[in-house]
Amino acid sequence: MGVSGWFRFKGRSLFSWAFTFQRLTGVVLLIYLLAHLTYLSTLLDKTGATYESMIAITVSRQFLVFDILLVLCGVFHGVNGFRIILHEFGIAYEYRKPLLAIFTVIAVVVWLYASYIMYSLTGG
Amino acid sequence: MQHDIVIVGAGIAGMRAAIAAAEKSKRLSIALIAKTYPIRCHSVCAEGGTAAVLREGDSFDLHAWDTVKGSDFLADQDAVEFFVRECPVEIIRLENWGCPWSRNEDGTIAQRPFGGHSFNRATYAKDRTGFHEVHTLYERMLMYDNIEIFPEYFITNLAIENGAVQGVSAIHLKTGYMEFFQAKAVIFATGGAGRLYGFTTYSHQVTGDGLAIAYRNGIPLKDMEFFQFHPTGLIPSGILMTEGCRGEGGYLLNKNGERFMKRYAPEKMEVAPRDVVSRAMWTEIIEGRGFEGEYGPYIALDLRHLGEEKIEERLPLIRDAAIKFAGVDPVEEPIPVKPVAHYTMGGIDTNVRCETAVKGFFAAGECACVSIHGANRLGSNSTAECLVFGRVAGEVAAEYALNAKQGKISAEFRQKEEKRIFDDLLGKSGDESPYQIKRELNETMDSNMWIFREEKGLKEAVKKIQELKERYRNVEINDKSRGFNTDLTSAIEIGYMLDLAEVVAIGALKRQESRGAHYRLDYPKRDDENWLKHTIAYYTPEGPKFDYKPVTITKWEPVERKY
Amino acid sequence: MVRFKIRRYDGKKSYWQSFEVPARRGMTVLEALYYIKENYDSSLAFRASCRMGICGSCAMKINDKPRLACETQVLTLGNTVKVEPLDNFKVIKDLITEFDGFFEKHKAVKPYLIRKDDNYAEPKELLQSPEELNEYYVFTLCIKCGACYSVCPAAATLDECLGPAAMTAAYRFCADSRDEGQKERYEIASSSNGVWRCHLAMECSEVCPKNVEPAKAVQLLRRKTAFSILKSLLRW
Amino acid sequence: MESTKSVMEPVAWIFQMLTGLVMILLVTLHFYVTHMTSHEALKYAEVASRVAQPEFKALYAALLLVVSFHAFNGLRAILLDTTAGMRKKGAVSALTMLAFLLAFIYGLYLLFSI
Ligand SMILES: Cc1cc2nc3c(=O)[nH]c(=O)nc-3n(C[C@H](O)[C@H](O)[C@H](O)COP(=O)(O)OP(=O)(O)OC[C@H]3O[C@@H](n4cnc5c(N)ncnc54)[C@H](O)[C@@H]3O)c2cc1C
Ligand code: HEM
Ligand code: SF4
Ligand code: F3S
Ligand code: FES
Repeated sequence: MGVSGWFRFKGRSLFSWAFTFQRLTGVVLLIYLLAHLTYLSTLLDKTGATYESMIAITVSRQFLVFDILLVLCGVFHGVNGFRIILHEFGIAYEYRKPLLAIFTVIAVVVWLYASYIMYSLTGG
Repeated sequence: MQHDIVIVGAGIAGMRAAIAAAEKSKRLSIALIAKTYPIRCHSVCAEGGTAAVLREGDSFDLHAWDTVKGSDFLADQDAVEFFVRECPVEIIRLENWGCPWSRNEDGTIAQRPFGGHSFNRATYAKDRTGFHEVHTLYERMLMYDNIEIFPEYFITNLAIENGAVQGVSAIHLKTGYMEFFQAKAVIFATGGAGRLYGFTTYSHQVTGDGLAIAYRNGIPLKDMEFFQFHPTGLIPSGILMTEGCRGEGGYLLNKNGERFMKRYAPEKMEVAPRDVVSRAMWTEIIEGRGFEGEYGPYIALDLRHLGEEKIEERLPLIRDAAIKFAGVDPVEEPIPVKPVAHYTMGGIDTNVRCETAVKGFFAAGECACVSIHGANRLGSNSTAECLVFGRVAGEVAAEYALNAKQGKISAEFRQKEEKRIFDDLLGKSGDESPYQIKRELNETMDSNMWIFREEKGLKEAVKKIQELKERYRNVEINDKSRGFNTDLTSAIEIGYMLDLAEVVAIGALKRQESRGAHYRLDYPKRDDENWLKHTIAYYTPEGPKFDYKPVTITKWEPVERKY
Repeated sequence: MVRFKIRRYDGKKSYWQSFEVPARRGMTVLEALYYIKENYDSSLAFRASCRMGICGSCAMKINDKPRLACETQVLTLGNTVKVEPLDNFKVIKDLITEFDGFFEKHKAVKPYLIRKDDNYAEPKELLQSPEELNEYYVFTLCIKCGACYSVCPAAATLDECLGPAAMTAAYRFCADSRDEGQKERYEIASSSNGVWRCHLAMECSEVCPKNVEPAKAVQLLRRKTAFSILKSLLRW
Repeated sequence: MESTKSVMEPVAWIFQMLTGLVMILLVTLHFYVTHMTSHEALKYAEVASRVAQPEFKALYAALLLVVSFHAFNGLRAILLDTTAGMRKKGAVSALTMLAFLLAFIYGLYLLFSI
C-alpha cells in the first residue's frame, strides 16, 4: 500500500490521526532542528549583526504564522508523545480513549495560549 | 507431489492425526490438506465442551453407559469402551500444549454438566471449546517440521488402484490448477454433511465432500439416516443457542405465551433431552402454535425474566450473538428459535482402528462412523471423538506407511480427473443454476427429512433428489476463470451433497422404526427385533445399494431409553 | 432494497460493481454477498465459513471499516453499502486476499507452549489458577481475521513486519504461566520486523472484532522484550 | 522469516522514550525563555551572556544531545518502517546515527565558539 497507508483516515478512528500527526510533526521538527542549527551559525559572527538581522525577520508579524504552526507541531508532538510514552510503559492503557481526547484538548489549549502570547509579543 | 501420509481435512480430527503421525516418526512426510486455512475449519464452532473422565466419582463404565444409552443402543460397544478410556489423556495433552481450559479455584481443569451425561464431565474453555482446541492443535502442529500444510486446496477425488489407495487430487484454489498428492496412506477427516439442510448450525464449508468422494469410490457409508437436531437454533441463521439458555432457566413459549413443554415433559420441562424438546417444539409449530415471523414460524426462547445481570454474567455470548445476528436483545425481547440440524451421526464405515474397506485409506472425526454415537450423539462426545480417533488414525496410518510402498497416481487418472472437472463441469454450458438446485435440495431436506419423517414424505424426497441429480447434469458454471473459482467449488460441493442426500433419504425410508434422532411417524417405536443393525450404503451408478451389519454389544443389552 | 457497491478484481483489472439486495431485519452483509452470488453474479468471490464470527474468514472493508461480514447487520449501514477487500493485503480475487504471509508471521513467533518437560506419551496435568488464566486469556481470542493488520500503518509500508496479530500471539504464550519459551520468543519479537515497528497507532485495537486489544499485547511484549534484552546485555 | 535479535533496537527504543521525557522539561524551558517572556531574550547580547554561564551551557548541551538523538532516531524509525528502508537496514541505522553525531558535534562547536 505504501506510504499512502499512513494517510488513510476514512473509517478510522482518532488514533490513526494521532499517529499520522505525530509522524508529520516529528519530521517537521526534525527539519526545523536542521534549520535552527543552520541559522544559529550566524552567531559565529561575533558582532551579532548577521544574527540580529535574522532575528528581526523571524519575530516579525509576517513570520508569525510560521512560528505558530511550528509551535503547533512542537506542542502536539510533545503532548501526544507523552501520551504514547505513558502507554509504552504500561500506564493507563485502559483509559486510552479518554486519554487521547484529553491530551488532544490539552495540546490545543497550550497551543492557543502560546500563540496568543507570541501574537502579543510581536506587537504591531 | 509425494508424501508418506496425506491427511485431508484440518479440523480437530485432521490436525490431531497429523500430530500423532508426526510423533510416530520424524521420517514420515505428512501433508495436511484442507479447503480452508486450518483455523477456519468448522470445528471452531463447537461451544459447549469435550467429554472425558477426569475426576473421582466418574468412571469409564459410566461414560460408556451414558454414551451407549444416548445412542439408543446403536453404538458399537467395543468402540465406545475404547473411546472413553482414551479421552482423558487427550484432554491433558491439549492442556500441555497450551489449551486455555477453564479452571477450578485449585488450578485443576474444570468440568461442567452436559445433556445425557450423568457426571459433570464436559471439559470446557468458556463457551469456545472447539475454537480453543483447534487453535491449540494448529499451533502445536507448527512445531513439527515434517508436517506440511496445504491450505485452500480443494479435494476432488481419491485415487485407488489395485485395491490400495494411491493419493488424492485437489484444486489449488489460488491458482485454480489441479495438483496430485501421491501417498502411501490417506486419512480423511473432512467433517460432516450438515449443509444438506438449509437450517443448520453448521459452517458453510460442511458439505460432506469427503463422505461423497469415499462413497463414489466404493467405500461404504454407515448409518447416514441419523441426523441430530438441536432444539434452539437462532433465526434466521441457525446459529446455535446453547443448551445453557434453558439450563439457566429460560422458557420456551408458543404464540399463546404458553410454556408448552408442560404438555410434553411435565417434570423436566425445558431441560428434557434434545430429541424430546425438538419434537415438542416442532409439534407446536406444525399445529400452528408457533409465532409467525419474516422467516417463517418460530418458538420464543424467553430469557427476560432472568434479568440483565444474570444474562450478562452467565450468557454473555448468547446475548452478543442474538444482538449481532438477529437484532434481538434477549434482555428486552424473547429470542426467535426453532430446532436445527446439528450433527451427522453417520459416516465412512470404519473399524476401531479407523481402517476402511480400502487398504491405506483411513477416516476419522465426524466424517467417519466408527460408531460410538449410534442413533444419537451425546453433546461433547464428538470433539472427544475427533481427538481420540484422530490420534488413532494418525498412528495407524503411520505404522502402515512405514511399511508400505509409495503410492502412484497414473497418468490416466490425472487426465480423467482434469477432464472431469475442467472440461466436463467447468467447460460445459447448460441451463441449470447449481444454487437453485441447492436451494431445492435444502427445502426438501428441511421439509421431508426433518425431525418427523414418514413414508410419503421420504418417498417424495427420494424422487425430488433423483430429479435434482438429473438436473445437476445440466448445470452451467458462469465463472469460467481458474484462480479462486468459488463458483466451481460450490458446484462440486452441491454435486457431493446430492449423492449424500440420496443415501440419507433412502436409508431413512428403509429404516422402519424410530430410534434416536430418526423418528418415523408411521413407525413410532424402536424395533430391536428387526433394526438393531447398522445401515451400510454402497455406491452404484443407479443409486445406493443397501446392506446391514450387526451392532457390537459387549456389556449393555438394549433397554428402554428413559430419562 | 439496499445498494451494494462491491470492489471487484479479476486478477487483471479492478472495478466497482453495484447490486440491489432486498434486505430484511437480521440479514448480515455475508448473507447479502451470498444473495448476490447465488442470484446475480456467481463469479463473486469471497471467503466465509462459520457465519458466527469465530472462524475469521470473512473480514473485509465494509463502508471503509474492516469488519466481519458475517456479524455486520445490513440494516445498520444505511442505503448504500460499500464492500472492499482488506487493505495491506494483496488482493487475489474480488474480496479474497493473500493470507499466506500473515500465517507465516504467526508461525514465526513460535505460538505454542514451550516446555522442557514436554512429554507426548505420558502428559501430566499442569495446574493453573483462574487468575493466571486471566493474565493471558483475552489474547487467546484472536481469530486471525487480519482486520488489525489491515489498518496498522507499519504493515502498510513494510511487508515483512510481524503485525499486531502475530505479536499478540507471541505475547499470549509469553504470559502463560505454563510456558518456558519467553526468551526465545523475545528474541524473535525483537527482530527489526518485530515490536519496534509498532508506534502505538492503536487502530488495531479499535477494529478488532473480538476485542483482543492487540495494541496492549504489543506494548506489553515490547516492554518485556526490551528489558529482557537490556538485562542480558548488562550481564555481558 | 528473518528473525535475528537486535541490540540496537531496544536501546534505541528506550532512549527515544527517555529523551522524549527529558525534552518535555528542556524544550518547555527553552521555549519559555525565548518566546514566552519577551523577545528581548533573543537579542544577541542576551544570547551570548546566557551561553557564557556554565549552567546554561550545560543545559543547552544536554538539550542538543537529546534532541538530535531523538530526531534522527525518529527518522531512522520512519525509514525502517518501509520495505525499502528495511532492505538497507544497516545503512539506515548507520547514516541516521552519523547524522545525529554530526548535528550534535556541530551544535557543540557553535555553543563553545560563541
Ligand atoms: C454449532 C456447533 C456446536 C458444536 N458444539 C460441540 C460441543 O460443544 N462439543 C462437541 O463435542 N461437539 C460439538 N459439535 C460437533 C463438533 O464440532 C464436530 O463434530 C467436529 O468439530 C467435527 O470435526 P472434524 O475434525 O471431524 O471436521 P471439521 O472441523 O468439519 O473439519 C473438516 C475439514 O475438512 C476440510 N475439507 C472438507 N472438505 C474438503 C475438501 N473437499 N477438500 C479439502 N478439504 C476439505 C475442511 O476444510 C476442514 O478443514 C458442535 C457442532 C456445531 C455445528
Ligand atoms: C517535547 C518533547 C517530545 C516528546 C515527548 C517526544 C516524544 C516522541 C515519541 C514518544 C516519539 C515516538 C513515536 C514512536 O516511534 O512511536 C517521537 C518520535 C519522533 N520525534 Fe519526538 N518528542 C518530543 C520532541 C521532539 C523534537 C523536538 C523533535 C525534533 C527535533 C522530535 C522528532 C521526532 C521524530 C522525527 C520522531 C519520529 C516520528 C515517528 O516515529 O513517527 N521530537 N517523539
Ligand atoms: S487481533 Fe483481532 S483484528 Fe487482529 S487478527 Fe486477531 S481477531 Fe482479528
Ligand atoms: S495498529 Fe500497528 S502500530 Fe502498533 S498499536 Fe497496532 S500494531
Ligand atoms: S464467516 Fe467465520 S468469522 Fe465470519
